[in-house]
Amino acid sequence: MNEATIKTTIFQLLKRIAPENDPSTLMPDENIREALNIDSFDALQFIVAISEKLNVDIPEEDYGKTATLKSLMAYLQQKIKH
Amino acid sequence: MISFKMPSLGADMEDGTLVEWRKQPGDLLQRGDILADVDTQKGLIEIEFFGEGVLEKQLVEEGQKVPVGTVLALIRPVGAEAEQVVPPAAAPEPKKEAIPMEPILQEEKPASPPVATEKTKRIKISPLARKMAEMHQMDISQIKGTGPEGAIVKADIEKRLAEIVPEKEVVEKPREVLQQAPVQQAAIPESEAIRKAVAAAMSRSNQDIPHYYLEKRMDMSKALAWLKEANKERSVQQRLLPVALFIKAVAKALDDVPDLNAVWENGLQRKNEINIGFVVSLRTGGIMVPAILNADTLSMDAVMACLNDIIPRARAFKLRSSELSQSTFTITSIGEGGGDKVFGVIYPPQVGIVGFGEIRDEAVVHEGMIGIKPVVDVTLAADHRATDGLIGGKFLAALNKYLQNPASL
Amino acid sequence: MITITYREALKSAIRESLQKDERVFLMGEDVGHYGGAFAVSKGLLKEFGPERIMDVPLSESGFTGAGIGAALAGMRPIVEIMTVNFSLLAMDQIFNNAATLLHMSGGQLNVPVVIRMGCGIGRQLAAQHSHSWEPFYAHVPGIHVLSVGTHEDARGMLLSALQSPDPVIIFEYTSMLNLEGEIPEDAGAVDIRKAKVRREGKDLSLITYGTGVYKAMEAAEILARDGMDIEVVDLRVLRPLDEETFLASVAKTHRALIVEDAWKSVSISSEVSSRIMEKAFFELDLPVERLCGVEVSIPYPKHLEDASVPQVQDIVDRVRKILKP
Amino acid sequence: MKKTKTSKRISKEEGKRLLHQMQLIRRFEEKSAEVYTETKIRGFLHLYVGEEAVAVGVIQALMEEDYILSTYREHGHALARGMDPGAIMAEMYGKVEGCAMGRGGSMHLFDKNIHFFGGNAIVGGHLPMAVGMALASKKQGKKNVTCCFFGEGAAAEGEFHESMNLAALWGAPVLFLCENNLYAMGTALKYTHSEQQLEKKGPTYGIETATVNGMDLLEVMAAAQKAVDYIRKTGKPYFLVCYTYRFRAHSMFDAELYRDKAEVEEWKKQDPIPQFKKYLLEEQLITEKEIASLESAVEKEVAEAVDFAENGTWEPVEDLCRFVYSEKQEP
Repeated sequence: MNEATIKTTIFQLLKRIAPENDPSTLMPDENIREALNIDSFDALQFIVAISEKLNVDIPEEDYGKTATLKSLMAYLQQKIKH
Repeated sequence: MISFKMPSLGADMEDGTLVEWRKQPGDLLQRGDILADVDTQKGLIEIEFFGEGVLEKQLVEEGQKVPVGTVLALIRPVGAEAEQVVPPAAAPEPKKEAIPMEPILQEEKPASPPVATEKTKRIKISPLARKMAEMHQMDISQIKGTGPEGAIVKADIEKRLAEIVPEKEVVEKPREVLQQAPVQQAAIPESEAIRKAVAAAMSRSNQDIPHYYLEKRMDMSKALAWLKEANKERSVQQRLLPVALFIKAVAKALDDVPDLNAVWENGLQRKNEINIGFVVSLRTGGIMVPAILNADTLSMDAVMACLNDIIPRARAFKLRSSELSQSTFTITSIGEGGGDKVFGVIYPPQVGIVGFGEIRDEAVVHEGMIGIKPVVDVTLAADHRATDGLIGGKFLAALNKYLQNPASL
Repeated sequence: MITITYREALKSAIRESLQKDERVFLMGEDVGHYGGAFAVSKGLLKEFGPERIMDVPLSESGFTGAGIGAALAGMRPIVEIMTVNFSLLAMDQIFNNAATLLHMSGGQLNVPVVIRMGCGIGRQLAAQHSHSWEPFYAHVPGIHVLSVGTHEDARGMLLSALQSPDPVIIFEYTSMLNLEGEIPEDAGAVDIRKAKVRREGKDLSLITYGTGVYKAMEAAEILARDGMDIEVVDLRVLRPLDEETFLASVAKTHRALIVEDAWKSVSISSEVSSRIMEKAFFELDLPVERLCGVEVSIPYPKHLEDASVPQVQDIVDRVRKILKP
Repeated sequence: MKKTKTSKRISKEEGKRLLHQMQLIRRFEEKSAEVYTETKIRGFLHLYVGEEAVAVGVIQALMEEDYILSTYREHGHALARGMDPGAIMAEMYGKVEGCAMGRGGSMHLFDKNIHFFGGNAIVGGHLPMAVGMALASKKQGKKNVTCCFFGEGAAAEGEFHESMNLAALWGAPVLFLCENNLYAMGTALKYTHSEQQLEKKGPTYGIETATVNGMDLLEVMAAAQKAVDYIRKTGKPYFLVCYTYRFRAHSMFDAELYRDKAEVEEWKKQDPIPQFKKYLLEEQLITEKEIASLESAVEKEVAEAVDFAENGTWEPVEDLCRFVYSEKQEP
């Protein structure tokens, strides 16, 4: 799975949660939840969706690594490789 | 043998009186011969024969009035032998054949007059308001109308709904409108309707309910540690959020202090079930407050499952009205980045609302030492008509007890 | 956008039609040498000649029937009946011939005639020259009945009507002839099947046509200052009535006020109200109300004439009464 | 039948054809009356018996591209124009196979293909249309004539006068063909017209006018030919008044209180069909045997028309609202 596909998937899922925002305007280092106004419940839903869609396990202690687009991408790419 | 009948000379001719026979039995008849004179509404008309033959027998006497279609005479076609004449039965033939182009629209039989069943005084209510009331199973006799002639209108239903439970009407109405309207069209945006409903309920709450407020900072270190452990065992789909803990803890605390699990309607009325209304804020603005029924009896996982079910549905406006109408107490949780404390406004006719601020690390004094601990500021807003600060304090103490002992939940 | 009077818009449509299609010709009383009773066709005789701008004698039944006959035989006549008041003399032709021939002939004969009529109230012309006969015409299947309530429609309705294979009656409002309005530079044919929401709102639907449209728009402006959000529906097509548009509006606002100059009894508003009852009853939060012509022959004195048909202030007052009793 | 100066010599073939047409109209109408009394035909039924020479005589002078508009007593015109008797009978039965799909009935026969534009049942209502159709021909540079049949009753309508004026004013090629059968429904000419010589009305509009004995086929033919020739040559309208008589009642339900039987009998002596037969026999243009075979052929044709109608189909009620507006948008 390449970077572009992962990114597209992330954007699709973010769009579902925060339909009024355009995730493609996110800066790489921006905090996703702050930028898109996502609460803890939706954040969990997002993690659930990501893990289901990309078939990766994201333990609770790794939630911190999913905060920005850049870190999330890196985290997922590394996860998928393994 | 040819049956010569009383002819139909128009749809408005029903019968005719045979005034005079112009031909007698045995007479040879030719096409166009006048057989008889018949009196009609329009006057005397000569009745013509369109065939050829011999008049065998006259069946109707002069002066007799007969319907159209009645056989007047029998005529033997040219060439046929004379035969014994058997006159047809006296009854005239049917007036006319069934013609398919006869009335397409059949006259409806008058319906029997409606039987008066309602003995009670008729309640005037607009069709829209009636539809809304039926949808929400509301008793319209309890609603005061403010429309023309005291009729109940949409605004009255909305006001009443806000009294029972906020936003109730917005849940199903937009879909109803789409289904019933003759064409697809934009209904009132849900968010706008919700805004109105929230406004109505909150205004009324602030006007009618004398609130008192209590606040208590609670240590979350044990609760979070417990959650962390619990989530390790759980798949990502089943993980718990702190709010599930709060809900469960509040439900248990209400069980301990039942005066807050109540409504104020002509006095305090305790509720048997503990149904926690949970404030879900909508991205487009406004809030929805679906209920988690019998939260005190649910496991933590069940509470979380319930949240996973109702929050997305609330945000998609797909709640059932029953889910909005049954809560007995309300929780609002401001979540991360929202604020340290939140002071709720009570949803009438409930008598209390508890607010959880953001969980954050604070310096706290513990056994004479200053340490950093995760804490949450919890507030209670309660109806002073129903309870006093003493009851409120008991509730917060009970809540804290449960949060410090999460395993007991 | 360009600014144009209602009269100029009508005229430009006639001119364009004559230019585009050689089957088109204009016939009517005083359309040629006089320049049109209301100067709508002024100058066209010089431009197109007497074959295409035909002055006709005062014989409404005769020349309207001739227009119908010419349409039957392949022409695209625009028949101008100077005012709707005289159209009563041509009703036999319109109702018994134009409206029935297609049906009576089992679909064989088309009558693509366009009949324009000046109409409306408000110029102190008294009882015989102030009729609102839209309801008469709208009663009859087989004809299209259009009401020109805006500049956009003054420009576009005729062009569309000439494309119709069936007879079209167009009501033009003489009191609006000098009104200026804005239309796009490339304004042309318009949809003559649908009503149009001229202003969006959510508190009440003002349903109207003809001169009622600008009056309703003005009223809505005034009411907006008081926080009342009024939707204005221009019916435009009085036959076949486009009910979808106004039913959708009522489903949105839950309240309706129908405004027209015609007498209230057996009118367009009767029909619209009835359709709302039949098809949007459960959307109603208040009874449908109507503001129509007072049931009297239209009098000559200005103050009485004004009082006999709905004015902007009447609409404003009625809406206030409905929304803020 | 007298041979007049204007009547031309006709051929055997033409003689037979004309007799056949008149005989067909006569028998078709009698049959219609018969099936009417059996309720197969309903509504109003106006029969043309007695007036056959007018329809046949006038229409034989017209060309294919000419337009014809007629009244509610139009079966004769439709048959003379060549409309299929079966399609007419089926129309009167109200069947889909009718010339107007059964939507019109007896009073509204239409066939665009033979330029037969009704079947118009409002007295005088079709005259302005006829003027308009002729006006269109003029504008289009066509040379065709619009022939408009109407009764003397229509001449009292305003639309008659408006149409005469407009046609003269515009120079529209219309043949105003008045069938003066002396009764507007049940009211005699003398009670309806201040000037009973209707032919005097034409010249006041500057319209070329003539009268003719409508019971005499050859005279009608000659007069009609003269009229049509004039119109084609000048492009102007023409007013031809045919004096004729209907032998049967106005419509089926009519006690004929308004006229004497003796008067009817008197007119029957001028019955155009026996007159024309006599003429053909005298001129040796036909034999008795040929007449008999012609009559039996007509008999068969009429019977076939009835069969055709009987076997026709009813339009499904679901189609009720067809033809209110065009199904295709472009005409």
